[in-house]
Parts: sequence; structure tokens; C-alpha cells
Amino acid sequence: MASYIESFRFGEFVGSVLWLVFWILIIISLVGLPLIFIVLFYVPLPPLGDEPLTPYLFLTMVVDPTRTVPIAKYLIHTDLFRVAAFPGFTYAALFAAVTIFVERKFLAKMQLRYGPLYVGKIEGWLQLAADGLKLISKEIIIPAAADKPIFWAAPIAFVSVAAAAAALIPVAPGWVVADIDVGLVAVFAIFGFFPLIALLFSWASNSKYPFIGGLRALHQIIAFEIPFIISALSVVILAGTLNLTGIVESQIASYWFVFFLPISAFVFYLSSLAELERIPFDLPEAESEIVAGWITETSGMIYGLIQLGTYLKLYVLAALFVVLFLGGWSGPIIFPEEIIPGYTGEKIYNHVTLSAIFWFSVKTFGVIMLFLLPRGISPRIRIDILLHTGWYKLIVLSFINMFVALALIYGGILGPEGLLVR
Amino acid sequence: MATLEEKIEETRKLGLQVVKEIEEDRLMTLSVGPQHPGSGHFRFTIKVDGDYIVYCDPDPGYVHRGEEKMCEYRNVIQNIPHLERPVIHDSNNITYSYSLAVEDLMGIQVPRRGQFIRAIASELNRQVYTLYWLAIYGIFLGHSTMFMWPAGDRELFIDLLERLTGARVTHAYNIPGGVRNDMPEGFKQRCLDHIRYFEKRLKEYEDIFYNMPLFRQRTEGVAVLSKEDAVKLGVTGSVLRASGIPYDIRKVEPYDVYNEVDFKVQYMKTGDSFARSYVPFLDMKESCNIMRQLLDKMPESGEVRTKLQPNPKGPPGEAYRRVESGRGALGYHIVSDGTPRPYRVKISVGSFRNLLALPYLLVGNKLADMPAVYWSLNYWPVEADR
Amino acid sequence: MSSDKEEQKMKAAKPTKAAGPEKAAPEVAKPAETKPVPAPKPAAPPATAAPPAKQEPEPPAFEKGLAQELVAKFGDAVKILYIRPIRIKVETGPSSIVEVATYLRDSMGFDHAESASGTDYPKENQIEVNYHLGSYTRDDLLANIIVLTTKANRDDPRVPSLIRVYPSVEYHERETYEMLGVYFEGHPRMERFLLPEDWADIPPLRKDFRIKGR
Amino acid sequence: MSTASGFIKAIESGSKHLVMRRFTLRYPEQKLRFVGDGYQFDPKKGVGIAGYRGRHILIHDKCTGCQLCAIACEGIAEAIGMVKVDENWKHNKKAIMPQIDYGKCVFCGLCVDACPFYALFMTNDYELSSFTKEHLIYTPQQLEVKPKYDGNVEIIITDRGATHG
Repeated sequence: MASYIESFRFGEFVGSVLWLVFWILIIISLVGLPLIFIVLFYVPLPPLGDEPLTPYLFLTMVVDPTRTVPIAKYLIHTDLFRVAAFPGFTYAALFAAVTIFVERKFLAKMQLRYGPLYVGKIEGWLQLAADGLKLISKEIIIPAAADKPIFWAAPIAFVSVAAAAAALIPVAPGWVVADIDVGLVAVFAIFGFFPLIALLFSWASNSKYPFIGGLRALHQIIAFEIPFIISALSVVILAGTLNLTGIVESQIASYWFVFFLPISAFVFYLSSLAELERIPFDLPEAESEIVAGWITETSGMIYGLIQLGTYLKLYVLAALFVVLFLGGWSGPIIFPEEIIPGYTGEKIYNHVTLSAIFWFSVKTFGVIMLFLLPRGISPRIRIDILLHTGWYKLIVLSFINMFVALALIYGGILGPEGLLVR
Repeated sequence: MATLEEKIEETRKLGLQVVKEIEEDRLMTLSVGPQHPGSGHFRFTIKVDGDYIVYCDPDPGYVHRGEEKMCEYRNVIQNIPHLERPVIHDSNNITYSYSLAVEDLMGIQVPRRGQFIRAIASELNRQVYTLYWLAIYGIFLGHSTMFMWPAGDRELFIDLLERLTGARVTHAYNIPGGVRNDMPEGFKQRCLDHIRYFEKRLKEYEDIFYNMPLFRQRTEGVAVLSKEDAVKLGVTGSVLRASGIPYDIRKVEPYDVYNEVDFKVQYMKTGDSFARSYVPFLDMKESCNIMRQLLDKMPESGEVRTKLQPNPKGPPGEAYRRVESGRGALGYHIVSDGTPRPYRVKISVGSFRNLLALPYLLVGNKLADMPAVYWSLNYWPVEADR
Repeated sequence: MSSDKEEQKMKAAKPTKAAGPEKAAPEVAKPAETKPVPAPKPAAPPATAAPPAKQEPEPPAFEKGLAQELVAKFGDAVKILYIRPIRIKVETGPSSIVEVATYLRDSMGFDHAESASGTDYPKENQIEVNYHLGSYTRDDLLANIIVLTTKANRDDPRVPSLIRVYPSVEYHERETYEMLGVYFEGHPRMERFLLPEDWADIPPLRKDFRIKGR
Repeated sequence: MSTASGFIKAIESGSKHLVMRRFTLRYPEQKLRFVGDGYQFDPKKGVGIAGYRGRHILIHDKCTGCQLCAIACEGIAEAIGMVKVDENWKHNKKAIMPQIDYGKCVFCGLCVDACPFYALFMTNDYELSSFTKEHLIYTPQQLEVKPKYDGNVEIIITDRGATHG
């Protein structure tokens, strides 16, 4: 029955294809190639055999596979790889992407529906790429009287702050972007930026509902900052060091801290839910009360960036929970001695690192599922109940926990020569 | 600094529809507008002092279609399809009192089996409406599961109504003189299965929504409507029954076969937002057992409709009949002047009467309570504007 | 329970009326294309109490008692239009409507107003405003509805507002004001309610307001 | 401890649904099965026969061109117009038959009730979308064609929750 609209003409179709090809060529030649050359010249390339590796030699080796393995092995241990790929941004972004997809399917299953289904043959696994492309192609609308510089800066700041926090998390022994010995305090310092960004963005978008949302974000995160820090502090008392890798090692030495400090783990879980603005504490973006809270005026890629930042934050907080309470990467070695026959001992390929990465990912994914659960079962709470729980109930609980930690130390159970320390 | 009460008094004098922001009174005017996700096709302007609502002025009329004027240009049967438009997912109830009023005017006697089928169809429709209302109440409080479950289970009853009347939502099934077609075969058994499964689902709602401590914290003791105020404001339906007055038209003024069904009118005494959200839930449970009794007592065979002549006419006169719809007493006052077209049709709907309670309850509460209080009034904007 | 008693009465009252319409002449198959001219004298004849068209069945005792009580209290200021099983229609002049309403609310237990609406009678140049009053508190009056009506001249319809007696009629009166043009004196906010702000036409529910294209 | 037990019951109820079957009807793959093949009306008995109110079907050899369906629809949606058809029937001298504009029709079925000659019924077909409004107007010839609609799914209630099977 359907008939085509008369106004379709083949000439127009060919015109648009040519127009597209023209723009692709322009972008590749003016932007793509120079970028590759700049990266290749500045990245410290290893000497190949005797003579130094020049970019042109590098490009030829892409063709010859025998040369790629040593280059790849060398690149893996440079700092650029650590920051960009493994324990840094790409690993976190990969986790964030998987979390988005799992959350939509998990929530759908709990609500007796299908969730994304049609994009990508089996159960809609390509839905995420489709959403990303859609957000990139959407037009970015900036409110008329908005404060443009801050309006642009805030989403970028949001993602970079979330990524900065991801850099401090130790994923495997030796595999951490920045192994500073005041690790935990640095994470809290970075988390202090989020309320600031939320308020800046909502105030810059110059309309009433986002402004109320921004204020609520401010109240909420400040109210839950204190129990958040104190509950982590009791872990520092037990572990004796602020360095995150040190904390994990002290847990490997004795047992996981979640058995000693269950209340602190619960308080940390609740306040990280509030930090993430997830459902029970969803007030900054309460869509039925204040339209969409502080992200009302976002559209297109600005919304995409803020969503990426939120899910990066989710990964960071889940990883922090694992590092502080579930013993980081500790877990039985499950990989065989020689993963690649005849090749042992190299930094990344030995079985200790691989099983550490495996255990860390499994535990983080488990904690992320715990974060996703409340969205399915609980409504949003009101601002005064939120502040009441934050200031009165959680702070008291975290102080009780501080007392438990001190008792464990002075009772000689944990700490330098404690009973349970192996 | 002016106290809250003075601010409420001072702003009550402001009568303008369009409110200008005054710098020094530190109030922010928010238009919970026709597009706001928290209000549907209806706008009310609230003035907010910090987090407290100080002034609320409802401004309905965005979906006013002049149903009453349209009734005067059509004959009695042609009125049915457009009269169900104000609330299409409770269409059997809204046309029920119209049919009763016309039958009073023209002295038509509906056969017994037709009355039973009409009552069953209106009970099914009440479930569909209340589930839709409960779903929106869930998402208003941020509980997305509580939106999906009732919205999904509503399909059970829509499927039944589709088999019975032929259309999913706009049934046009209730005609002066009875119903338009008889039940398809196997309908009774399928109806009983769906009801039995639905009662298991109702237990789940209670676990995940009504007994959820966070939901209780948000609604208990919020916006209490006392018994005297409920009577003074003339509210109706679940809002009235939540304030302690067991008033249900099906029990008080039984129409058709409701006097042969024994059921208990569900009501609560606290009158707060929680009661107003729990009474419709109890009504749904009660409605399940009403449907079972109706299905048992229904005569096996017999006429379902008295056939009227093409342009039915009756003696001049007036009739006023009421029915208990999803949102309370829904009455039609029809004046006929002997011609096939009604001379004047006045539709008195529950939503319009509950609207008066909105500014009364909202003032003094917090901004976050606005959706919880507004939607607990069982207010359907389209029906209130007619 | 008293409501069952009324139910039997209602059943009894209905069949007698059913005999009425048989004698109405069967309508010709194809109605005239033009709009039918409004039928002769519309419903509420001012003259006699009972409408002459059909013989009124003997009014039920309980409702008769209510009506009698009203007539006893207000004499000829109040006129009973009809008494049916659970419906009574009482007409008063615009001047005495507030006292009658206050009396109905305070001593007869009709404690709330369901709706306020109007009907336009261009033939007699009058607009009839009627309030449906019901009762939530008195058990024997639960089903009863008293329709309290008053007539206002059509050119400048002014009726005292009942907002002091029944606060629930605030929005109903505003709607009747914009739909029929009846000005309710004493109403705090006599403004537009449902219709758009820029509605420049005559009140739409009046008979001389024609829907375009009909 | 009512709050803790409230949370635990909510978690238990939520996770119980992880094993229940999903309820959504996936429309293009699954289509609902209806009772009978559309709503019909028996003018002699004056009562309809239950069926889905979808697209109309016009039986040409019964239609007498009496315009009763057009008059019935005039007050509701004015969706039915009578058009000339180039068939000549003994009982349809004027050779006019209803043409239904589905841009206006509200599928209430009162035209089927008004037809005294068993000529106009309704079928199960509801997939009437088209690119332009003109294509929504169905001529009597189009209305004569009986649509084939193969609904294969209906609500079934299993012990692991209701689903469309």
C-alpha cells in the first residue's frame, strides 16, 4: 500500500553522496594524517635491533607481523599506555559502557520487559554504539542567556575529573597510573569537584529548574561527603597507610576489611550512591519534580559527556569499594604458569597479574550490580529526609565504625604484629 | 522576615493569572506547565519560598473540547463515541451514567443480562484506569519498577475488554438501552484466570511499593485532608474515602445490578497522601471480588439490549444520574425537549471537584511533595476540562 | 439499610413511567436535513407545580417530607418543581437563594455542593442556574440530591454566589460564568477558567452561539 | 526494624522477578490473535456479535446505497461519503456505495449497527498506515477485499508469570 513520495530524485541522491565523500577526504588529509605523524614523532619508540625506529619504519612494520610483537610489548609499559589504555581511561570507559548496557537489561528484566532488543542481532548489544552515534550527531542547543564559556567547560570538566579519579585506582600489583602515597586523600580531593561542576553548569544554564537541581546537588553531595570520608578513614586506621596499593597489600596480609568493618562498608555504599545521584538519592535530576534537574538544558554531546562522566564515576566508586573493603585484586591464582607456551616472566603476561586483573574486574562488576539494584526497587526520597539521613544517621554510624577500627588496632588483632596478620 | 503564614496570606490576595516576579519578596514563581512531566496537560503556577510552596493557582483548560456543546448537536446514540473522549481508558464508566440518565428520560428498561455485562465491563474499566493511575503515581515518585508493573498488568484487562467490546481503549460499548454485543464464548473462563493471576500481582505491588519504607516516608502525614475539610471542599471518590467517609455511589445509590453484589466500601481515616494512594489499591482488590460475583450471578442467556428506533426520542424533562467512576461520582444532568437531540448535557466529573483540593493541600508543603500530593488527588486533566 | 428501601421504590417508580414513550410517534426514517426547530415550550413550565406532559406518579413519602419541610420554612419563596425517588428540584428567586442554601446546609444536612451548572432558555429570555446539593454525613440522605435552581434574566444575568455557604462551588461558578455569562456576585475571583485568555466570542454554551460549520 | 524488613522484602520481590518471563508483545514478530474475524451486527436481532473493530469490509451484492451508514457517521466523524461505483445492481439503482476516510474514522462501529442489509461489517485488520492522507481514503472496491491477518499470539498465564506465547 505504501507509495514513495514523488519528490525523490536520483540526482539529489548522487549529489549528497559526492558531498559526503568530499568532506571525508578533506578531514582525513588536513586533520587525520598530521595527527598520526605528531603522535609518532613524540612517542618514545624503542630501538629496533640496532638502528633507531623511525616513523616510516614503524609504518612498514604494520605490514610485517614479526616486527609488531616487540613494538607492542614495549609500548605496553610506557606511561602513555597506562594513562590511555589499561588501568586508565579506556579500561574505565569500557567498564562504563558495559555497565550502561547491563543496567538497561538488568532493570528491564526486573520490570518484566525486554530492554534494548533490535540493535545488533542478539539482545540488542549494539544499542550502546547506536546511542553514542545518535548523541554525537544531535544538535547542541545552548539556552539564549546562558553563560557560554562555563556552559561548554562544565561537561568536559565533569568527564576529566571522573577520569582523573579513575587514574588513582590500583587494578593489579604494579598496574596503577599514579601510585602516590596519599592515594585515598587524592581521590576524595578529586571527588570534591563534582558538586562545584554541577552548580556551575546549572547556574550557567540560566533557568529556574536547573538552578534548583544544582542547589540540590550541592546540598546532597556535601551532606554525604563527611560519612563518605570517615567510613574510608576507619579503613586507613586498619591498613596503616593512605596508599591504595598499601591498603590492598595489608588486606592480602590479613583478611578483607569488609568482615571487620561491615557498618563502614554499608555507610560507604550509601554515601557513594548519594555521590552518584542514583535512585534513592536521585534529587538533583528528579524528573517528575524539577523537569530534569541540573541536566535539563543539556542536549546532544553535552548530555553524552555527562552520561559518560556519571558512569565513569560509577566505575571509580565501585573500584574504590573493592579496593577498600574487598581486598582489591586478592584472589586465588587461576591462570596456569605459562599462558603463552615458552614465554614467562614478562610484566603483563605472567599469571599473577592476569588473575589479579580477573579478580579485580569480577569484584568490581559485582559491586556495580549492587549499585544498580536500588534503581529497580526504591522510589526517590525527599530533600529533608536525605539531609536528615546524611547528617544524623550516617555520620553517627561512621563514628561507631571508627571506634570499632581503633578497638581492633589496640586490641592487637590487626595492625603491625596483630594476631590475624599472616 | 515575614513568616510562612503571612507569606501565604499575602500571596493569596494576588489574583492575577500571570504572576510577575517581585524582587524583594524572595519568592520564585514556577509554572508547572502544560509540558511539565509532573503535571500532564494541565498547568498550575506555584510560588516557592526556598523549598516551601507558598501559593498555588491551578489553570486548567488546555484540553477543553466543549463536550457539553457538542452533545447538543448530536442525537442520543451519536453522543456515545465523543462522550468517552475525556477519559478514554475509563470509557465504560463515563458513558455509563449517560446511558442511565437517557434511559431514565426515555423510560427504557435494560434486560437483566445486559445490565450484568455492563457492570462487568465497567469494573474491568475501573481496573484499567486505576492501574494506569498507579503506574503514573509510581514514576512520579521516581519508582520506575512501579511504573512498569502496573502498566504491564493493565494489558491483562485491556485484552479482556478487547475481546468483549472489539476495541482496546475507546470501547463505545455502553449504549442507552444496554450493551452493543454479547460476550464471546470462553470469555468468562479467561476473565476468571486473569483475575486470579492479577490478585497474585497485587501482592507484589504491596511488597515493592506500599510497604517500601522510603515510599511511606514520602507520603505518610503529607498534605492531610481532614474529614470536615473533605466535606466542605466537596471532594469525591478515593480522595473522600481516604479522609474517613465511606461514600461509594455503587453502595449508596446502587444502579443496575450493584444491589445484588455484596462488597465492602474501602476507606481509610488518616486522609494523608498515603491513604489517598492506598484506597484505590484496596478498591482494585474489592473490584476483583465484585467481578467474580457478577460473573457467577449473570444469567446464562437472554437479551443484552433493547433495540431503540433510529432517532430515539423521549418526553421532555430532566434526569440526573450518577455512577462511581475511577475518580469518584460522575454525574450527567440531561435536559431533553422532546427532540432526538438533548437540549443541555451537564457532565459533573470527579476530577473537577477534586481540583479544588489541590491549592488547599499544596500550600505549606515542600516542592518535592508536589507530584506526590497532586497525583494522589486522582486528577485526570483531560476529564476535568471536558 | 435505608438505601435498599429507596431502591425498591425506585424500581416501583420506573416501570410506570415506561408506559410513557410508546405513544410517541415513530420518527420518520430520514430526519430533515435542516436543524430541527426547537420543540414547542421547553421543559420547565412556570405555571403549575407538576409538569402537565405526563401524570406524575405519587411522590415517595420520604422525599415528600423533605419538600414539605422546605415549603413550610420558606412559604412561597420556594417552589417544588418535581419530586422523584431520590431527586428533588426546588426553585427559588435569586434574592432568597443564599438563605435557602444556608438552611439546607445547616438544618437539613445537605453539606456539600456537587456541581453548579446553567441552562439557557432563549424562549423565555432566562438562564436557569442549578446547584446539585448532596449529603455525606446524614445516613438517610446519602443518595438524595436536591437540585436548587434559580432563574436569572438572560440579558444581564446576576445571581448571588453561594461560595460563602459551599466553598466547593468556586471553580464551578467560574466555569458557569465563562460558559453562560452568569455573573455571581460575591465571588472573589470572577475570571476566565477553562477557555483561553483571548476568548472574544459570546459565552459558548448559549444557544445563539453556533459551532462553525454545523 | 520495620524499615530493614521493608527493604529486604522489596529486594526479595524485585529479584523474584528476575526469573519471571517477560511480558512484552514484540509487535512485528508476534501479532495478537482475535476472536472471530471482526465485529458484525445482526439488524434483525438488533444486537452485535463480538469481534475486533478494525478496517471495514463492504459486501457489494448486499449494499443498496441507502446512505444510513453515512447518516450515522455524520454526527460522529463524517468519515463515510457515498461515491458512484460503475457496477449496476438490481437493488442499488443509484449505484452509490460508502467510501470510508480512515483519516477521520474513530472505529466506533456505529455505521455497522446502522446498516440494515448485512452489507457493512468490520475485520481484524488494523495496519492501515500510509504516507499521505489521500491514501487513507478507501474506495468501495478496496473495502470489498477481505484482508488476511494472521495473529498467532495471545496472553497465556504460566506458573512463571504471564507472557505472550
